[in-house]
Amino acid sequence: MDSDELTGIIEGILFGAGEAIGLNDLCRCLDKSPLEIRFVMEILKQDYQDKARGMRLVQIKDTYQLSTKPEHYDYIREVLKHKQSTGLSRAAQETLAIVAYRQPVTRLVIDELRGVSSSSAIQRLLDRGLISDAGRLEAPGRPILYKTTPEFLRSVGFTNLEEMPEFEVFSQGKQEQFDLNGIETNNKQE
Amino acid sequence: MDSDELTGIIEGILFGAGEAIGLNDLCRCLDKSPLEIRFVMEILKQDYQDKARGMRLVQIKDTYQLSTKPEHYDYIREVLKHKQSTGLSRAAQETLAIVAYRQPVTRLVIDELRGVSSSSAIQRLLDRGLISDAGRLEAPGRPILYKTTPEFLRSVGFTNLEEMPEFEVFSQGKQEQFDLNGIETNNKQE
Amino acid sequence: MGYAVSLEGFEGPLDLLIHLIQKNKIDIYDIPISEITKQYLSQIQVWKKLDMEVASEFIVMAARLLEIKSRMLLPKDEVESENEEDLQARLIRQLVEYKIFKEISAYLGTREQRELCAIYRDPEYIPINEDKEPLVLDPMALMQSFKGLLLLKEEDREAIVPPQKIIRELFNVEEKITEITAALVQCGQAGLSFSELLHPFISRDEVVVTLLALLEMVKTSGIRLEQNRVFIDFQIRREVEDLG
Repeated sequence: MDSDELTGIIEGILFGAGEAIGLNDLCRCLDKSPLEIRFVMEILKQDYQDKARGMRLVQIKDTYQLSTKPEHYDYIREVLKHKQSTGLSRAAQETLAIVAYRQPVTRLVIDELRGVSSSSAIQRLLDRGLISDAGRLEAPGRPILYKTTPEFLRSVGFTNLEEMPEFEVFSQGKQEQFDLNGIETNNKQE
Repeated sequence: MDSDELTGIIEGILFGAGEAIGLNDLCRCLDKSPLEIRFVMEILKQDYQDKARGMRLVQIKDTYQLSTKPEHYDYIREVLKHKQSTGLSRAAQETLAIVAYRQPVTRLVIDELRGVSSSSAIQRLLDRGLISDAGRLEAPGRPILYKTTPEFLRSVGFTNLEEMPEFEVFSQGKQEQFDLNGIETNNKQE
Repeated sequence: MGYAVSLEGFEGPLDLLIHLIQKNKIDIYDIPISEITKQYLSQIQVWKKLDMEVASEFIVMAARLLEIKSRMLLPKDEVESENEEDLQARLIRQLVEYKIFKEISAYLGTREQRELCAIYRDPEYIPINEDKEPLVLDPMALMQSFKGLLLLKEEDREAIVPPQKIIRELFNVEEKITEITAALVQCGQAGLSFSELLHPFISRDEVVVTLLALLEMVKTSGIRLEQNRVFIDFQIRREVEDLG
């Protein structure tokens, strides 16, 4: 893996993470020294200064995160606002669906089911009053539990959660038991 | 705003939005013509081909979205502890292939082509959002017709349906080779 | 109630036929009906012997094959002759078409695997305080979202299938050996009979594993099996006692 490739991989990791990633994690997973990783971070920082780039690298202590550039804020807000006025984003809808069916639920469970960090979707749903804190899970780190709110019930037009549609799960093709005697007889007749 | 600046802003919008953004939305919010936006998209596509970049531009019909590069997945999974999805079962895959090439198509046609009942496979594909209803066939019973969705295009990495290989590529002349006369001849030779 | 369809990975009767055609290196347009029918039926018998449920479609195909075969035996100039060509031609057309779609689905599957390796991200959180109009949400759409997410993950695919449909007990030989050793220690010199190792609700799999464990123990950990005549129960004893 050359330096360019490493830069690409790290950009990909930061893009997919959606949150801050520690220098240690990068060193361990990529089998590189802190020096090598820091060098790549400098390259990325430089690259992002180009006005043809839309991201910037935010470093807090030894963690790194990608975010949009403040000078583009108005444009991004305009596009997102328009998207959100038409209802929930896909991210928010998926997150809300998980909370509705699995509540009370931690962010970790949501992240695992969705396969991406869901912190911004959770924040958005909290803002809209569709979900709220439901205490903390008695587990290491005591993570916050989320549940749906009365506002959620209002928005789906239900009086209680039991009205949530249940879903039937199809097994992979239901079959009937068959008797082969008929065929065996046929065979012998020939 | 020069071309470089526009490129930066669009990259920022795509990064910030995460989800697919329509060409129309970009034109409206940035006050640019479709031609100008498309030009920038080509520049971005080129940029992302550089191996020092970690993203790629995914285009589905007239929407644009950023994602990580599949070839970096092993590293990304390691850092993000991402659990990979398994993909479709063979039954669902066969059903999807038929819908893709025969759409709009009824369940009966799918069942006949596969030689088994496809109702549970169809349900799974509907649940995954890979196919959707396309109205009803004007025939006795008015059976539901199915078609593929933009999500299908994303799941197999096509910009639009026209990009799929022609059916004939797979049949490799088998279709022409097949006619009833040929079979009758074969039969008589026995 | 039946479940998990694919018998040894065959999606259906057409899939099984294609497999037989390929295995026998037969030209799909020139199928020796009689031989293929024989092999097809014997495969179904194998499944039946293994106590596997055979889907109705496999049986219907068996009937079709037998019908084509029996009509072939009739003299060609019979009135039915045209009908026979139709039956066989229809089957071949089905097989050819199915094979094409199998190829397409393999192709799409490869592309899908690659796309599963692309990660998308959520919208960045930007507080937008305006237009707090009450949302109207569709509960069915939420359900659909949830179901779709569950289906994406294999482990959850199992979690949402009612458990009685996926029961498959797993036994392994090592664990069984530990279990049997413990039982033998408890019984001391008297030893155990094979039947005493089998509990009333034992499954066929567990019986097989128990037997494999015993054979392994004969080789490695010094036990002796004694049987006075065939088809009756046998005694299991530890050889170690003799040494002591």
